[in-house]
Amino acid sequence: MNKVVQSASEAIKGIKNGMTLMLGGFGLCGIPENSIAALVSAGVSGLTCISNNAGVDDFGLGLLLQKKQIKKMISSYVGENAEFERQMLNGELEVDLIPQGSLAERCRAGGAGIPAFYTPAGYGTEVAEGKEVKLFNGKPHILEYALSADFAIVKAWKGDRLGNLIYKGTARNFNPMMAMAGKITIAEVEELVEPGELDPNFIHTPGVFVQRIFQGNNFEKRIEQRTIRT
Amino acid sequence: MNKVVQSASEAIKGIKNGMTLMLGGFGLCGIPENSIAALVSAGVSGLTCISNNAGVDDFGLGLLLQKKQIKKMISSYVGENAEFERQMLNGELEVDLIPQGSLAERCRAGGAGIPAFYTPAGYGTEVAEGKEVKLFNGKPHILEYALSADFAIVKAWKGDRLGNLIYKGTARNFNPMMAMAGKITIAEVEELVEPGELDPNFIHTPGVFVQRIFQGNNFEKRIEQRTIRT
Amino acid sequence: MLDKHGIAKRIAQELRDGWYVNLGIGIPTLIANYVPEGLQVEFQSENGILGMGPFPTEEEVDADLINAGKQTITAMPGAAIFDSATSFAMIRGKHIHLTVLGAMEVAQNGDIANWKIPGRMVKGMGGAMDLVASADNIIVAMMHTNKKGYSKLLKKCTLPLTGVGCVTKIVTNLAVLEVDSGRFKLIERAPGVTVYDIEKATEGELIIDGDIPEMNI
Amino acid sequence: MLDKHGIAKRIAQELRDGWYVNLGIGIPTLIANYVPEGLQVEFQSENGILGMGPFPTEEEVDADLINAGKQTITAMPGAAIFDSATSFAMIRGKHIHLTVLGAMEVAQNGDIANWKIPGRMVKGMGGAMDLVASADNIIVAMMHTNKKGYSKLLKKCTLPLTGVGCVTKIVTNLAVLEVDSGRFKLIERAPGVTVYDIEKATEGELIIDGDIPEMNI
Repeated sequence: MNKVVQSASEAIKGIKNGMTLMLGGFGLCGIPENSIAALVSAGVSGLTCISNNAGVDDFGLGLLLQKKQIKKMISSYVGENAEFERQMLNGELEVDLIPQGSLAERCRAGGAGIPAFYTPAGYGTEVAEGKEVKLFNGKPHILEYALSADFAIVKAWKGDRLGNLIYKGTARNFNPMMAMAGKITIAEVEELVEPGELDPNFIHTPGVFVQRIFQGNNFEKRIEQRTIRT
Repeated sequence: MNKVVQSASEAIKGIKNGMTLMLGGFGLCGIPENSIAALVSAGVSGLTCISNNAGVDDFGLGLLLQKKQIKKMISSYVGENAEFERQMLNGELEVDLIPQGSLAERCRAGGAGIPAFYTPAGYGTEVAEGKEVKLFNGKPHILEYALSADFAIVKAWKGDRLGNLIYKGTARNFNPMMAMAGKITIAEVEELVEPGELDPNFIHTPGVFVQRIFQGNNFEKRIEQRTIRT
Repeated sequence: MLDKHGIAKRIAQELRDGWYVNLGIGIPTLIANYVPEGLQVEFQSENGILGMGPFPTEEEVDADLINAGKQTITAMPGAAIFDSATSFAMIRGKHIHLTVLGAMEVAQNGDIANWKIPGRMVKGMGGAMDLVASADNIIVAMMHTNKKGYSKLLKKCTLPLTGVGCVTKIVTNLAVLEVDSGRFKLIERAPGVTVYDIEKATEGELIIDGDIPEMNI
Repeated sequence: MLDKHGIAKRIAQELRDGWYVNLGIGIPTLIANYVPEGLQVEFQSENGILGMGPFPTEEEVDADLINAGKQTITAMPGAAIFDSATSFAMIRGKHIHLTVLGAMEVAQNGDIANWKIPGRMVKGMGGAMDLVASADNIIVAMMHTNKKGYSKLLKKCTLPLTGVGCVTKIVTNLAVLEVDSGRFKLIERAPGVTVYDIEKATEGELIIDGDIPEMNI
């Protein structure tokens, strides 16, 4: 069992035009920077990207948007990216906006073999259009389907050769559920360690969910809103 | 905000005849021993207990069964308890047997505001009788409903005054989901610490799910199958 | 008339000891600065933290610790970090006692619109739809009128909805109002604001029951 | 004819490097002792551990570390602990490559019964229904006949089902068989066992295609 690959470009092998990818992160926090850079280099296009946000104009998924490598985005909030808004309003980019909690739960469901579940989120809004509605305790809920992806790409703090991952702070966000939902899951970590170095009791993503792992380098970890207490 | 109570008997205040309880643990591993003892002392009866197992004859939920305090058990496996089997076959005890994964997911759903979800488990068996069936990718799934409880009683390794919990080893099992699904959740811990002593990055159950917490004493932690390598 | 900080201060009076609270972006964020002395309130940010603390000092800044507005934050002692699915499990499962968020429009039946202006603004709903669909106690913090002077408290929302019949209370620069059997019930006036001022600024139907006290802030 | 250990040894030949494997109680548990040299296989126990190791020494015994059979175990380097919902997320989500479990009856269409004898045995299905409903690769490890000498490989199960059409392979004390278009296809004979012995012990329809090799164990 060896899941370790040597570089981001090796990790993304097999990602082809038209595939569906999940990418972890909230804003620019906890995004797989190295893998995104490798996708830009590889020039793969026509991608459907499932990611809570779409990066900013010059970082994160914004880099793939600039190069027109993304055909469709499935996200909950895309407010920080002018190029995204331009492409969407011009009809160059398909966009499926999903309530954040439904997005998280749909990814988890995809990884957990739950094909669909009911949630109250979005009932009575355009999000519910065309969806099955059912009352529970008199309250309407809509049926939401699981999401999965050809490849899920996540970013963790530490990981071992078996794919066990731990995340740091709020860089965890969508990464654990997406790791579950990829047919192939790639983990990009700040520090790659040997099995046994991570405490089994505090693993966030068990290795069974991860197929490839590599230690990234030169993480920029850009901050979107640097707010300081004086 | 003070969730700390001084004893198991204080913790179970408000548990009344006929209520529904969830109790964490797998076999005798990770069960809330002190709270069960307090329930026996309190003599509360007519209980519906949701617990993966039903203890053994003289420990765990077996103690409540002996005293006929349980009206109905909702479990996945009850093979280690002769008194249970006797009461069930004699019709003295209602029993709802549920696939273990569905039980875990139904508890999580109850805590997560998901009223129902689809699972393939149990399709074509008596577990599916009377349940809605829906095909996903051509495969039949059954609709399972969320479980919740008047009180959830969980056992953790360490916990702080705000109710944050960490579990040890496979004593985690059902405890985290049940902690989510109680209207009132009681946590019995081996060690009660001050806020700040547990690393925020490695909390298993965030305090928001816990309403009462106390440090138990004299944990027996009985082992069902003591298997040794020679 | 209140400014943004005044609105935040007034909403802070609604807090109770031991509550878990989710604050939206904008005015709601300011509420954390006005928690009454002696109360312990835990702030949840839907990107995955309970026990959110104040902004960091220059030395404390950590790119891996942000709030839902993508601002750098700190964690209080006793904080807990979790993933997005668990975060919305808390929200959907009604474990959060109070949700405060901004709005572009609120209707007198409690509908809220705050995520989309068709053909113009495309930001997405983020976590707002989950929050408003699940919470039992939702306070909207906003200006009473928009930049053009039009009322944001309407008979019926004109923008795409975020949630239906969910808002319980609205605190604006002019007033505190509750949604009461399909109308806005006026509860308090902002300092120096008359009932007439509020009537003029409110397109939706108002219930004005007896003397309306001035806020005490 | 094989004993329990022989059955376990034969099934161990099915393992592949890098597989995650769930072993049921009884004969399946023994398979962990026969992992072929050079293969790394991770064992999952549905009560919440990946990377299950051998039984502990007297000193290592930990009441907080057990397997699904409630036996004390150890954790291998690189193990991971998780809750029951996550454990069954792995199982239901098809992240486990192989499931091996015992059975009271298997039918020629792949149905399995192993949890209940009406009016007599009431133990519950535990995780078995989730496992058989989700796994793509399910091997049943059992004796070919029951204690009374009746076949456990049937045209149709008589006991309440655990899962429908899910079993892919059966390894017994007499043979290896696959479920193939609604019948049992005989793949291998146990050492010293004839095809005739297997036919006699099998109530369900058998496909016997050419010479049936003897197991190589």
